[in-house]
Amino acid sequence: MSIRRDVLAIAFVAISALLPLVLQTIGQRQVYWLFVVSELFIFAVVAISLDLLMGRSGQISLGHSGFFAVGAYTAAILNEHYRVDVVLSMLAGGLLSALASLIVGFPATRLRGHYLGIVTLGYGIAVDQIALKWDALTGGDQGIHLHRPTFFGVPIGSPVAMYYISLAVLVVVIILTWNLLRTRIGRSFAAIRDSEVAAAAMGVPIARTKVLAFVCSAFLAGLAGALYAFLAGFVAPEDFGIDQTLLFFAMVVIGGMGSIAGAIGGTILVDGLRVAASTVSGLSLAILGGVIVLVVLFAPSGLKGLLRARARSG
Amino acid sequence: MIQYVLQLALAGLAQGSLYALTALGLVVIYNASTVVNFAQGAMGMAATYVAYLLLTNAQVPFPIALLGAILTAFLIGVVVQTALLGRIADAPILTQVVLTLGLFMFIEGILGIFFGYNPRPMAIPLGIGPVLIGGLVLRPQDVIELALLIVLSVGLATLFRTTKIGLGMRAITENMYAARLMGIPIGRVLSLAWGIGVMLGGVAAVLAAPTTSVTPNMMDTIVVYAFVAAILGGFGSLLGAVVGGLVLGVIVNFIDAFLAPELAMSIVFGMLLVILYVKPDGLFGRRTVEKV
Amino acid sequence: MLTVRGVTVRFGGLTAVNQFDIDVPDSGVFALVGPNGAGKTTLINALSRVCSVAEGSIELNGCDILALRSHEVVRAGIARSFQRAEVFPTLSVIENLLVGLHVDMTTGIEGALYLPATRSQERDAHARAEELLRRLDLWDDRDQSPADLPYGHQKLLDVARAIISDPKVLLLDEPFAGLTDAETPQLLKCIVDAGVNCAVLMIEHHFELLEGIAQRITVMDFGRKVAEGPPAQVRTDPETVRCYLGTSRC
Amino acid sequence: MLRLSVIVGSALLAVLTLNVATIAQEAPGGTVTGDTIVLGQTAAQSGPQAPIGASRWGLEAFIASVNDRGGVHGKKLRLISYDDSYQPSQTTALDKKLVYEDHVFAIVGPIGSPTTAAVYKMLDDAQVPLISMGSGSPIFYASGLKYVFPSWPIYTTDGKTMGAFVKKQFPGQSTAVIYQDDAFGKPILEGIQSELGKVDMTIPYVPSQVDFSSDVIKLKAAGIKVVMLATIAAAGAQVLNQMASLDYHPARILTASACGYTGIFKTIASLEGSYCTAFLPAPGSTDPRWGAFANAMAKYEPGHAPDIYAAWGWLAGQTVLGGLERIKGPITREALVSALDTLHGFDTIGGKLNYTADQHEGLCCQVVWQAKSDHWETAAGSMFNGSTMK
Repeated sequence: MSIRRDVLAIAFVAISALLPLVLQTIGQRQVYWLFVVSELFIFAVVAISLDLLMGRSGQISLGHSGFFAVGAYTAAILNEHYRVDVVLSMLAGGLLSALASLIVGFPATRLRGHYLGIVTLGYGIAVDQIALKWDALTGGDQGIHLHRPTFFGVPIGSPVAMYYISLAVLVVVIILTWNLLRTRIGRSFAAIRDSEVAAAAMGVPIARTKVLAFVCSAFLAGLAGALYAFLAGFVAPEDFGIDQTLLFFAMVVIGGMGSIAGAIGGTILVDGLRVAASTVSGLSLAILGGVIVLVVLFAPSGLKGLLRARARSG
Repeated sequence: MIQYVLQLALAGLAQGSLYALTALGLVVIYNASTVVNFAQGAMGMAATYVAYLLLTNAQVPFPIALLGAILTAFLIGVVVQTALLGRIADAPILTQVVLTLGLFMFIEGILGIFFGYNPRPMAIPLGIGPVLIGGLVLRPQDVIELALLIVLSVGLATLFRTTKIGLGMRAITENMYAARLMGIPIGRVLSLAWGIGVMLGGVAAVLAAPTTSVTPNMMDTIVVYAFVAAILGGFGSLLGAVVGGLVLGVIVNFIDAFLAPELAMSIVFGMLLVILYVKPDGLFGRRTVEKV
Repeated sequence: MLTVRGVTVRFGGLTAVNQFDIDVPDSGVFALVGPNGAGKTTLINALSRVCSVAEGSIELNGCDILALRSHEVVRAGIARSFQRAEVFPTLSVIENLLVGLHVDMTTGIEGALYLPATRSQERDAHARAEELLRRLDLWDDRDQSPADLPYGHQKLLDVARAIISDPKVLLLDEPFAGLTDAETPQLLKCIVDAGVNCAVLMIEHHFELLEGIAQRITVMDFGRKVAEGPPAQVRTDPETVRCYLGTSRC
Repeated sequence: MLRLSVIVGSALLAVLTLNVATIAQEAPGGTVTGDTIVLGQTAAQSGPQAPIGASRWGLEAFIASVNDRGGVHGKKLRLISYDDSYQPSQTTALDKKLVYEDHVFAIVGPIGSPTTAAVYKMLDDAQVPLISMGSGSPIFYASGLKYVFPSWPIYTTDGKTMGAFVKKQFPGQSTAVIYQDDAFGKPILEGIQSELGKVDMTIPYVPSQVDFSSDVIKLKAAGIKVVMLATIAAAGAQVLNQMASLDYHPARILTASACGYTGIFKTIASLEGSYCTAFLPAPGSTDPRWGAFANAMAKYEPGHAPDIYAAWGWLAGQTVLGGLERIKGPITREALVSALDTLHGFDTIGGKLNYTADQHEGLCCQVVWQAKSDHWETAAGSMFNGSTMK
């Protein structure tokens, strides 16, 4: 809407688009760094999906790793048995995840705050346990290896191709989410978050809108999960535990809820920190936890609030 | 068969008392500050390391080690409230919850760095072995767990009913603004609530240590069950948390024995989903009416 | 024509509205007055299906309102405002008004694609909202969060959000409470305008405000109707005087 | 918005075409040119699985001792070890870093079944040797994995050892298995069943289970006399402690992975008389192979206990050194793989390794230990060579 936002968006995309070239020029640095940044893009999609649910419709989810996992397993299983390509797998992953979200989405219409948080936490744990148990389909803890992904029949296994697909998916998701938020459904999400009574008085069906928010959010998270399966080339239950959910949660809150840019900023901060700390043997958990505490203490309304405060003072 | 079922139930009650104690702490904290403390298990675990060090290095008797852990846990609660959460009291509740998530990672990480992740043994030296009563094995630790649960929950109930500070705690739950006007020292009451809440988690962790051993992750599963117990009990009701914990302990044991131990947590959450669909405020919860 | 017959609302042992009858014609401004706790807001809540009704019937042009749920009432043509402004702080002022058009619009999640149909619908809705904002002198606030506005503007917005959907019946709960003297005339004019095409049923304490605009005033106390008639008549009604205008409380 | 989409689209398209020429990168570091051979490892140093990550210190000690003796082919060895917290996605990312950023020559002694499962195909495809992973999961022993060299006995062998021992020592007694319901526990259960024929009761669990009282009560109620535990260390300790507290004393046989840590005699007060399968010498034993390891640990890693987990790392070091020493000519990955393929009857701390170009088998043989006061002793007549027990 504003010029600043346009500039920010174009700068983000331009830098992202040029990154592979830069990495190529400074020496063969693509495989690892493109993997890490692709992963970040995919997590950003999850963060946006979680923000759609928490920041906009005001419903807590501590089970987003569960939605992510359903998408990832859908893609892996379709790829394993039917060699389905990336785009169809993502759609299938998103749809199945959306369908699965109804399990928690319906009770969610009757639950509030921490009740919902803990029920969704349980959902994430259950997806994990079932994936481990149902090994005929999921490979149990040995997971599923994906075959080289194809994009409408064209093989696209290279890190560069996966990187651009991840970037494209992120950009498309940003545009779709932004459109959704500035039209009728997006406004009704915010309305039920701000005041259920007033929203109902405006004709917004509370229960249906809450479920819809869950479904939309789960769709995006599932889509991200499916893409992640192709990126990592491997899907196993250990990757979808509580730790992962907490990271997603921290990304959204640290970024500042109710803002797409905030969700992306939070992802860059938290995931960047995770990547940086992952090579510091044994200290990563303490560093990550410590920084989250500090950020919350000094920027309680998130990065978004921090930037806004700076804009106001200067 | 009956004996078998009874034995399962008894062990379930003992384990359930750990869920109940942890849940009780969660509820006390929630009632005062409306924050769900995700670091509850980690804080209790940290206190358990104190008991462990006292027992193994200083070789003190168990009651003194337990007291050490209780004091540590209480202090952790007070410090976290005054030094951390108190500073962002105006931030949205979700932000405060994220702070406890960060603390959860931080505490586990720090203790992992200092003590490593090898399970450290901690037995409660009782000097008496299991007793056979009518074919049932009664373990002294079961008795202690249940006894401490009863003593602490009755003590808490008395505190809330009769003392001024306890009433203050209830008052700020009802209406923070009014409580301030009434001259209730909110900061002090909140600190006390956090102290007591974390202390209960600490007691649970010390009691869990003989079975789980002392590790930074010792409370991870127990705290998830404690969340379930608190929710079953209506998250807010002390009696609810106690009953929720005990019932859950028995249910989990029956699932382990008769259904599928490897899916226990999934089955528990499935049941929780059904229960909440029928009774959205838990078994003991009150529906709060929104005023227009 | 809104027809209310024998409506009774109970909260536990308390009867907030008791065997209440009222008819609201298709257009005009009608007022509900009465002391605090008389059951006025509860009646509005009953009409907008926020609270459940123990006995009685509510019909709008023969359509049974009691068969509807809270969010369906708007579609039937009943819109409302709130005593304490219930605005949506995370939406901008203009978006608040667009939520008021929720039932008039049809875009679903395909809004994410922003297809031409969505685009033209959004454009029309924005035009309607902008026109109303200009009329209420809220134009400068349009991109602000309502939380950042003075309370009077929030009240205006709350009322505007109910008006924008062109309801058949407009329920206003103390629309003037909290407004400054400068803000009052705009809203007054707006309500009178609305009263040309629809029925406005408003709760208001100030007789001076009502005398110019209200066709009829209904006085309520203890959940019952105490008096009813044109402003001049009600003003001199002994029951009204005793219960409401007089110095002593009933 | 349209404007933005157009810009974004064209930018993407432009750069995409620029990059289309980029072919899949070959893994760098395939030939050692400098004076250091860099090896990579992932091993959990945090989280519940961190105890087995102590493998790292055995590997570090081994490398330090090799370097003290002048290295191999005049080159020093260096280890880069990352903490993957036992999360496969972390292992994937960190192995990419090891291979493509740190340019390691080979991945040695990574810890864990699911973590290594995440990367073994990727490494095999990239032609980077993966040597002596801390896992006996059957997938790594499949033929056709040219670059994958497991050195542990396959988990089914572990189970067979238990089964054979029970058949010999406790014939005709009622038996039960508590097993972790995954790629670690299930092959062990299969091994037990293949030797024993029939098991009276099997109880699965997942690592998050904290209370095993119901399982123990169930075993006790059924009057089971021999309990085999295909569990990790924490679960094994809990089950044994529960048994003692419920006054239930069956014969107990743990799997190798559950009894490697130093503090086990304190953690499980009732350990006396329990058995444990093993493919390494008992800690503290007089076996000279153990002595060499323990001395190196004391010298180079004094802060870390010379336990079984550290010995896993030592085994990994011995395996990779065995390969490196046999390389003739330039030190390349292909040369290392060819050299490893010639390791027949190669002696390690855990016995003899046999690799051929067609089949990379791990160690063949196991024994059974028994807990005696504060240490393990090898039980008489428990040498198992994969098919018979002597």
